[in-house]
Amino acid sequence: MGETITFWVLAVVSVSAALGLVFSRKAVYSALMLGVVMLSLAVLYAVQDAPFLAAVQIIVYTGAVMMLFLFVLMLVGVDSADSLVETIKGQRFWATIAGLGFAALLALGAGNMVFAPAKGVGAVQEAGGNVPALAQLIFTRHVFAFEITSALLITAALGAMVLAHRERVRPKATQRDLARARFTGPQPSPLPGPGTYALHNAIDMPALLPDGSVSPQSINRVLARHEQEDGVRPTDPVKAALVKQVIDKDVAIEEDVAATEAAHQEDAK
Amino acid sequence: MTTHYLVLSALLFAIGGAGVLVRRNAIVVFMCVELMLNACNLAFVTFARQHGNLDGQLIAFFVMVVAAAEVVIGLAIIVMIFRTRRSASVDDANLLKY
Amino acid sequence: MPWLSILMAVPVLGAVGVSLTKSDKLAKQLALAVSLVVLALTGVMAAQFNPSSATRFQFAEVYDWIPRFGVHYGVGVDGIALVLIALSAVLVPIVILASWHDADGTGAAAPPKRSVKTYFALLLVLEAMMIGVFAATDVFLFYVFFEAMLIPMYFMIGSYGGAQRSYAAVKFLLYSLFGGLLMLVAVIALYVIADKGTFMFPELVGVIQDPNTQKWLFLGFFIAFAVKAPLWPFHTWLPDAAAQAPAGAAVLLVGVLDKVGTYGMLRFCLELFPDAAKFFTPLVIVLSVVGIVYGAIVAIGQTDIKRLIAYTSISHFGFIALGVFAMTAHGGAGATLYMVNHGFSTGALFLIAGFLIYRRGSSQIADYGGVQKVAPLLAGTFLIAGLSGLSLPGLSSFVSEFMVLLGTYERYAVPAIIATSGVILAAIYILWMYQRTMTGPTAESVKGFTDLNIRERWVVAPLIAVIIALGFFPKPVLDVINPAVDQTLSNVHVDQFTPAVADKKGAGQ
Amino acid sequence: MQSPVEIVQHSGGVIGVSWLMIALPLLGAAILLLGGRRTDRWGHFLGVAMSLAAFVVAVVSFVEILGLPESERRRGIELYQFIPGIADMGLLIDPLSISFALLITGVGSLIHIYSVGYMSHDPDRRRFFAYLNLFVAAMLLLVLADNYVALFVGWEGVGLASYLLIGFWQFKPTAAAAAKKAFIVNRVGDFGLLIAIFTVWTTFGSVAFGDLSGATVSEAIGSGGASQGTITAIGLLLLLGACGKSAQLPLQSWLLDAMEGPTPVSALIHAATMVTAGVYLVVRSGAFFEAAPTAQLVVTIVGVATLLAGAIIGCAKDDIKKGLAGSTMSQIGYMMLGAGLGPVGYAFAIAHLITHGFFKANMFLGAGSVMHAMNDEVDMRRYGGLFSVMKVTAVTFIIGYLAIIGFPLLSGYFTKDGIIETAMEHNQILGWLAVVGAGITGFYMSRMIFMTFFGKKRWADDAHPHESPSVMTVPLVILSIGSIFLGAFLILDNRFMKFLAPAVGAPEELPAFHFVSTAGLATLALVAVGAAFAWFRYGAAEVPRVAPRGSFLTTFARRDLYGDALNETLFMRPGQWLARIAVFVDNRGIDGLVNGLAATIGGTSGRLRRVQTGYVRSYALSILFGAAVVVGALLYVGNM
Repeated sequence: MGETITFWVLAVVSVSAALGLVFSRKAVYSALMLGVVMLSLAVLYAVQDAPFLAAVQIIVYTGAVMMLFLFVLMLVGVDSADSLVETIKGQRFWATIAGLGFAALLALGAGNMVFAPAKGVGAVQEAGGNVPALAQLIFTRHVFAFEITSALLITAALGAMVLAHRERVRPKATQRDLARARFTGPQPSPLPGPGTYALHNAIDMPALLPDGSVSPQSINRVLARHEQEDGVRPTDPVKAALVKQVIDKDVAIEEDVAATEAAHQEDAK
Repeated sequence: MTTHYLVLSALLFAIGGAGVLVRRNAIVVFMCVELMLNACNLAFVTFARQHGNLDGQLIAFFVMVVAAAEVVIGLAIIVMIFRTRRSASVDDANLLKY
Repeated sequence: MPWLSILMAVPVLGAVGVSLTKSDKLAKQLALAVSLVVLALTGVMAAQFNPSSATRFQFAEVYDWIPRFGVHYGVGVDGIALVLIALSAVLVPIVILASWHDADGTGAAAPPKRSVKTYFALLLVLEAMMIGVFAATDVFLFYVFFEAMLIPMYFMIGSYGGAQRSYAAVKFLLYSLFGGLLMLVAVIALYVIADKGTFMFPELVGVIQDPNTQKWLFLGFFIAFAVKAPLWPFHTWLPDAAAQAPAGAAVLLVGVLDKVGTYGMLRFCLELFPDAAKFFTPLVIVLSVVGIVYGAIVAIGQTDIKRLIAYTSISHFGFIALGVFAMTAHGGAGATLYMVNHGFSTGALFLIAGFLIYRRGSSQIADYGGVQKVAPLLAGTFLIAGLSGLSLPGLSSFVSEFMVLLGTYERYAVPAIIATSGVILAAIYILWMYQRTMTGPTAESVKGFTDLNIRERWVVAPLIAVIIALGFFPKPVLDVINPAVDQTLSNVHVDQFTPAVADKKGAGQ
Repeated sequence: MQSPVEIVQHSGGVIGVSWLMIALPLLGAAILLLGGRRTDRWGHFLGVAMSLAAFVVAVVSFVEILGLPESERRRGIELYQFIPGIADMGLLIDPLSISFALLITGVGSLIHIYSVGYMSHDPDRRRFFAYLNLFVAAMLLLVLADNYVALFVGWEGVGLASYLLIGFWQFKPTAAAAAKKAFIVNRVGDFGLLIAIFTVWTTFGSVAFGDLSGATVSEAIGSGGASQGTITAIGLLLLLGACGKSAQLPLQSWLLDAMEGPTPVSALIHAATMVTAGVYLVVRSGAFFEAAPTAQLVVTIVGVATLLAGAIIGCAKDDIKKGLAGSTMSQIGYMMLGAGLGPVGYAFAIAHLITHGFFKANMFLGAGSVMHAMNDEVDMRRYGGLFSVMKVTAVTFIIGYLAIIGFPLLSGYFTKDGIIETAMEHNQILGWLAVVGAGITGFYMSRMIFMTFFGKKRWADDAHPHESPSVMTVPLVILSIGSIFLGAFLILDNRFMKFLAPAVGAPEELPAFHFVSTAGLATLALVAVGAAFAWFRYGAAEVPRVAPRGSFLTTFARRDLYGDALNETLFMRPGQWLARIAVFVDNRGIDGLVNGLAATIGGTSGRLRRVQTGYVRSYALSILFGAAVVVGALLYVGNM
């Protein structure tokens, strides 16, 4: 009975989370939804006499893999939301058909099967429980596959390093180079630090120049956009104008990029 | 009960599959793939219990390991592509065609 | 002594040697030396051949190759195969000598310089393949050689040919592959249906009895050979390939490679599927006769020397196929002899046309005129080769054409009569070409021509000598061919020809 | 009726080495062709020597034959196996072949000698002699062969030699075209000959003359092994071959063009020897013709038609060589007529052939001599009055002329009248037509004489005619002597008929020669009328230097009875169109089909290629569909 309740609750939760994963516009939400699904599954594993897997699921998936996902999301840019316009003709329609059909087929297949009452893994676990029993299998019958997975993991680690490694294409800048770049550049003086003349030292507070005006370079664009989306406007009209200017510039660039993108896709067709 | 688990697994798998098809953000696509793998794992675990041996659990374990490796490499590739193309959309990487 | 294996091994080793040489000149000399060694070996082997022996395939060697499927490395020759191997062995040194500058990038058309070593190595590899395909007594081995021959030829056309070489090479390859794949299917089906667990030809003769099965398998083999030969209407690859290939390669292509088609008809189509062969004989005879007349008429209309020669060959292949499917002793022997003679006479035509084109850089007939005045030897030898092509008595082709027509007439009078009209058309296409290129006032562009040099004379002389010798005294070759053809026909179970008068007498008694 | 005797295998003696007749000139040709420029200085002497040597062998063989009893005068000589099982290379020395051999080597040698002078200025004289030797060898093989296949080798060999010699001056497009035309038209005849050989082989199982006697043929008809139709077909096909070689209707068109060759060639090949090969073939195949009256009738009809056609053409030609060529056609028509008349006719035909060989060669060489003197001018309208400047040529020419028109007691008188009378006995219509032909001969030959040797000088300004050197005139004299006496020698006392009898058979009752007969008198009268008319037109009257337009009949004759036009419209033009259409069909039709198929496949795959969009999601979609199908199939199978 307990299992049934757990199942139904978690089934509803995991399916809705999976749907959320697919349908949420923002990648971060998707990631979180995936976390929910994984956690639900971990519980379902536990319910099904697989405590070890449940633990591994939480540790490896929810802990490590999800972290990686989030990390990369942050790296790639958390602020970009997917465009909802489908560019491949018929893709969405056929994807729906295929998805539904596939689900229906599998579900039908599974539903039509008549199972004897589950045997449960208790019998094979004997004394010592799930983990030693698994360990015994892993290190006896499947030891070769296990060793292979270790090799796989090492290879993957190496591969990730190689892939993510950025080759230095020009010599490392010396102090002399930096100095020259600075004095030949438009601004020899250091950039104003946030809050140099500020009343706050928070990151959302732009720096003031010695004359008291706001330095446009110090406006945090991400925060500014969030604030704007939330409807928060700086009270100072000068600062508001500056913020708007920065945001507009950003939007213009984004639109520009989107337009080029669309043009490319148009070309592709 | 087994049937229920299997149907749930099937649903999750199909949702994951549909997600792969409709989402363009590579990272989200990846997540959907992970979802499909997890759905499979659920089926494995269910069958392990049904048949009363641990092989299903074992294979689920291996799937996790492989998935972990895959995520590492996959994400590294995504990062690399993003670096060069400033985009994480799978549709942008369409040069290998015709 | 494993003669046939040695004959194949020597050119292959030679090809390796040639490709390792340092200088182009050395490569040419080595290739020539190797081909001469092969010729000498062939001569020694032929001298030991016993035409009247009871064993059909002599110098036989059989080793397991893929025991699981009963595939053997099985080689051996009867009279038919022997003369064709001899043909290849004679032609290759001549072709090598003739192709001396084909890859150099010299010549009036100023073709680009290409790898000389590769060209000569390919020639030698091709020689090994040609010997192998005629020597194979294992059907599967035959198939392997049949297809493998395409590779060196493909590169020789595709890399060393004329302006449209890649089109021609691809067309050649696709056509041949199309036929070859049909044959592969038939070979496998033959193995499965015969259920003998072997691909050895002598053990497969007469095994397939069911007429319907025979028909399908026959078609599989026949189409492959008809494309290869080429028979009308599978012929359109030949003019392109022959016109684009360098002259030497064209000689081997038309002179030897295509003979595999007619050889295969005689050896495999007839003997393995005698009933089907008889069933399809009317069809094949119609195709042959159409090919003879059609090839000749199209040849008359050509404006390009090499294409013209290629079309004459299509006409001649019609004769050969006609002789094969007449299924009379004279027809079969004539067809086999024709294969040899055609190799020499068309070879001579192509090579001399090649010399001509090398001097002027154009294969258009209209670009020549009056060559006889400035290069009488060139013109004279060209005329002799051409006359052999129109089967003038006293030159080798006549004997074979006569035998083919006679053999056909013994059984199928009307097709033979239509085919005989080919002799008129042959006179038109050869002599008209000769008239337009060699006679008349000397064209401006031809004035600077030099006559044949020493090397070219050495190329032409043996060919002309063989053509004339076989024209007056074909007996040595026919003595080798006849027993083999009789053996073949006895496996086909056809009635011997008897003259009408003797027939009546026999009936009267 | 006396039948030909059996062939006896021969060994020893000169007959045993009679193959030298063929081998020596062949060797000469080979040496001259292979030797190249090195042999330029003495090449012509070698050619003459070889021809003379062959003549000597022929004469000695002839004497040996005469020394044998009549029933053993057909000697067979085995040389070697040519095509095993079908034909051997063997020679048959019998009265028929030896007569030809004598004519060929004899007249041939004279012409060789003549050519030494005639071709002395030609840089390619050596090559000319090589070809002449080649011709002699081939022609001897033709007449000496003991079977049809070997005969065919010689038959084509003379065709080749004729081709080479007509086109000897290859740089002249007309010569090259004429050579090609001669060869191709001959090939049409060869087509018939080949099929005749095939039919003989399939019917009798042999192609050797010795196995194909009249007895064999009638026995075959009797036993049903060969139907009458088959024999007639053989006869007609042989006749087709003969028509090609002997320029008989309808394959006559090449002979006039063949006059492009050097004049000795016209004399040797296109008058004396090669063109008579058709007559030889018909006579040699007498066994078939005698068993097939229809074929015989066709032979006579062809003969008569050609003799008239040739005569008419001869009337209108201003080119002296073409006039002679028309006359050759006409005379061979007579021979063909004779050859269609059975054993009596054979003897007269061959006798006429031999005498014609002499007087026609004589006239051709005489014409050559005239041309030599007139800077190679051939138009008779530019001659006239040459009698006074070249007496030897003129006299010998006039002897030839008298012989051909059948002036009493000269050669032509005996042999031609023999044919006409035999024809008259057979068929009145044919006989009278032959008489008419003789009348026309009287006209056109007289015209030639008057225009060339008499009347006013109409020479070109730079012409300085002179008598030819003796190396050219001596052969003329010898030939003219033959033209005078040979006919009487052969015909009187039926000498030739008796000689030939072992080879071709003879009637029981030999015909006596009537010096006075209706046909003979009528012939003489008509010839006289023709000659008088010619005198009236060309001797007494002024000959214009430019040919007048002439009546319809003149144009008709000038255009060779529209033979070329007919060939052109019926065969050449349609043939060219056919070739063009065939090339088009080949390129667009067959090749187009293949290339079209390839293009269709290419196009389809080009379109299919578009499925590879590069979008990984599309691929994923298809993978999912595939997976769905697999799952569905599994479920379906599982439920079964």
